Amino acid sequence: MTTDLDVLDAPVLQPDLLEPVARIYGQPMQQLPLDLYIPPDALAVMLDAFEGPLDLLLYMIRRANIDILDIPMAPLTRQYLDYVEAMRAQNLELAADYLVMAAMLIEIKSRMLLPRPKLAGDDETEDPRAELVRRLMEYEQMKLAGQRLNELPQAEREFFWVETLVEKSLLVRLPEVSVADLKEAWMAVVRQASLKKHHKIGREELSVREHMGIILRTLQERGGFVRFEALFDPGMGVPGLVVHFLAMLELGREKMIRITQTEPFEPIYVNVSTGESEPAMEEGDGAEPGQERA
Amino acid sequence: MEPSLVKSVLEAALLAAREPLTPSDMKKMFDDELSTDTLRKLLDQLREEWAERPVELIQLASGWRFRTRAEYLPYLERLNPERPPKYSRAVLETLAIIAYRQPVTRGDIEEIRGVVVNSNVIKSLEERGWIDVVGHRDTPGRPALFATTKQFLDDLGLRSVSELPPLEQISQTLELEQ
Amino acid sequence: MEPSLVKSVLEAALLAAREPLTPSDMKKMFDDELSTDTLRKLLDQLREEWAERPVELIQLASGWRFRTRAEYLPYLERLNPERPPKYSRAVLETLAIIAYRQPVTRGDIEEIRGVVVNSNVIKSLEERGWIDVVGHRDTPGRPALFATTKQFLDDLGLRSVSELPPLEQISQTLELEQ
Repeated sequence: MTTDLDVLDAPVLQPDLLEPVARIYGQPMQQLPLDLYIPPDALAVMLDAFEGPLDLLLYMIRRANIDILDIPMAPLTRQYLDYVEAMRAQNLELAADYLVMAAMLIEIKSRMLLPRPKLAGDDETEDPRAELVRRLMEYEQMKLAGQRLNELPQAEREFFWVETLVEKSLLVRLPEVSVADLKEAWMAVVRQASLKKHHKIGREELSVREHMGIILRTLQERGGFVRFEALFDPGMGVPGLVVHFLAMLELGREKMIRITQTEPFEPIYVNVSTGESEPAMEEGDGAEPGQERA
Repeated sequence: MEPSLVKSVLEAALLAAREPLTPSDMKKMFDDELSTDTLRKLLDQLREEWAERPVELIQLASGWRFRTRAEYLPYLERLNPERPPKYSRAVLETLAIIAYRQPVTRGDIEEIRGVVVNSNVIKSLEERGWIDVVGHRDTPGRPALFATTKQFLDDLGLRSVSELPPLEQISQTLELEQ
Repeated sequence: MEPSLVKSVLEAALLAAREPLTPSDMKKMFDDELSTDTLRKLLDQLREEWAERPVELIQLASGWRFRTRAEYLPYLERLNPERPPKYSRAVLETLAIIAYRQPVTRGDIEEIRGVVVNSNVIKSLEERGWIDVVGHRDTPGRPALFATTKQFLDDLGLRSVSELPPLEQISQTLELEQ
């Protein structure tokens, strides 16, 4: 009879079980025993190595190099029952699945002894082993597929995702303002101010105000005195020129620019107010630009 | 916008992404003014440009992402002592059945494996985000149907289930003397 | 070990790192067979090589890491947009007054709003490039005159100030409300 040590030493090629199949007395058991016969001592640890009765059967079949399509049911069943009996004798907690399989094997074996009924309209008879073979083959396929899946490179195991630092604080996020926001803000301003004054501001005045800015910007860019005509761009069209002219008058009235002419028919010059003492062209009435008293 | 700038933006986004970027994510960065064709062309160019570098741009089930090349694992693994769990055979077989036969019920899995499936096996795969319940079979008890997720494919660097390793032909007898 | 391979390993590790890598982390990958000097030299080379790319290698207090350059953040932001910050009421009202009543002095704004205008309000609008000083009113103190800029119009999608909602409409609305 083989001893445990013999079991450990048995040089068996087991390509689809790469990891220790079991540990016996703390020693890894790298290979399964050569013999179809498994000593009862090894049985307990071997039970853990199998994923169930299909796995055990498959091992027995593959181990003995049996043609899976022509399984000799009698020896296989006997062997399997021997294992089950040995496990029971050792009071091992035997999963019900093993007993179900035992019953299935016995049933197949006995049906093999009976004459097989002909299938309707077919010369073939159904092999009682067909279902078992189908299950064994499907299980083996999935068992191998599980191993292949495990061999695929896996994130954080064989490779790592690239993830550079994003420092959101580096992003200057400017508040957004919509035309509607502005309108609403303006309405709030007017609502407050209307408690004191009545505002009457027209659309045209807004254009005048825009042109006031344009004139001031032009004067600033060019610096010093600019000829009156030079501030007009004929491309503005007649309405544009009129608005531009009104803007210039308004700027003069509001003391933002100075318009000078040394003598009649001499060129008219415009410059930004310098703040030096000068005769006021028109006395302001103190009203805010664009505002008129009600 | 200059194609070279578009490419740099794509590169920056893909290098920084916490998860794979879909084409529609990427288009969003350009206010959807990037055609699918141009995007595809630029991604191919990027992949090409990175071909000789230690990280590679790959297309996954849920989009595009950069990952380190396999040959750097021996060095990089010294930095990451924490690794994903090593799965038992029970888990791997269950995963294979779900991956190759999806959608399947727990009963289907038990039928194929010939043993009762431990709840922890299913749970560990669910917690990893690799499988989830995609429906219920209309049989008594209305058992849950499990399928693999995009995350499963992403984690294995695959674009679709069809890229899984093909199932092996089962030989009638095992060739021991190979 | 070839310096170029060491550099590639460093590059892969730094690109994949979730946390800054310290010199001792990096040495660990090479079984501590890398001198501090060599490491430093290789990191400087890497930084140099990435100078023109959309991510940069930076040294932080806790180590080295690749970081997305700031100029690409506006694009990345579109992937996970956060709500933009809001201007305070004071800023919006000041901006509205300047837009509708330009050119105006600070005194004008204060008179209309009935409160003192904080310098920061004006400054933030100037820094944004939305208002600027177009002149000075010829009154004591020569106060600056503010007007809106072309940039303001561009940012709000307007061609001219006259495209702002007309004020008659506003006063009518107000009258209806009252």
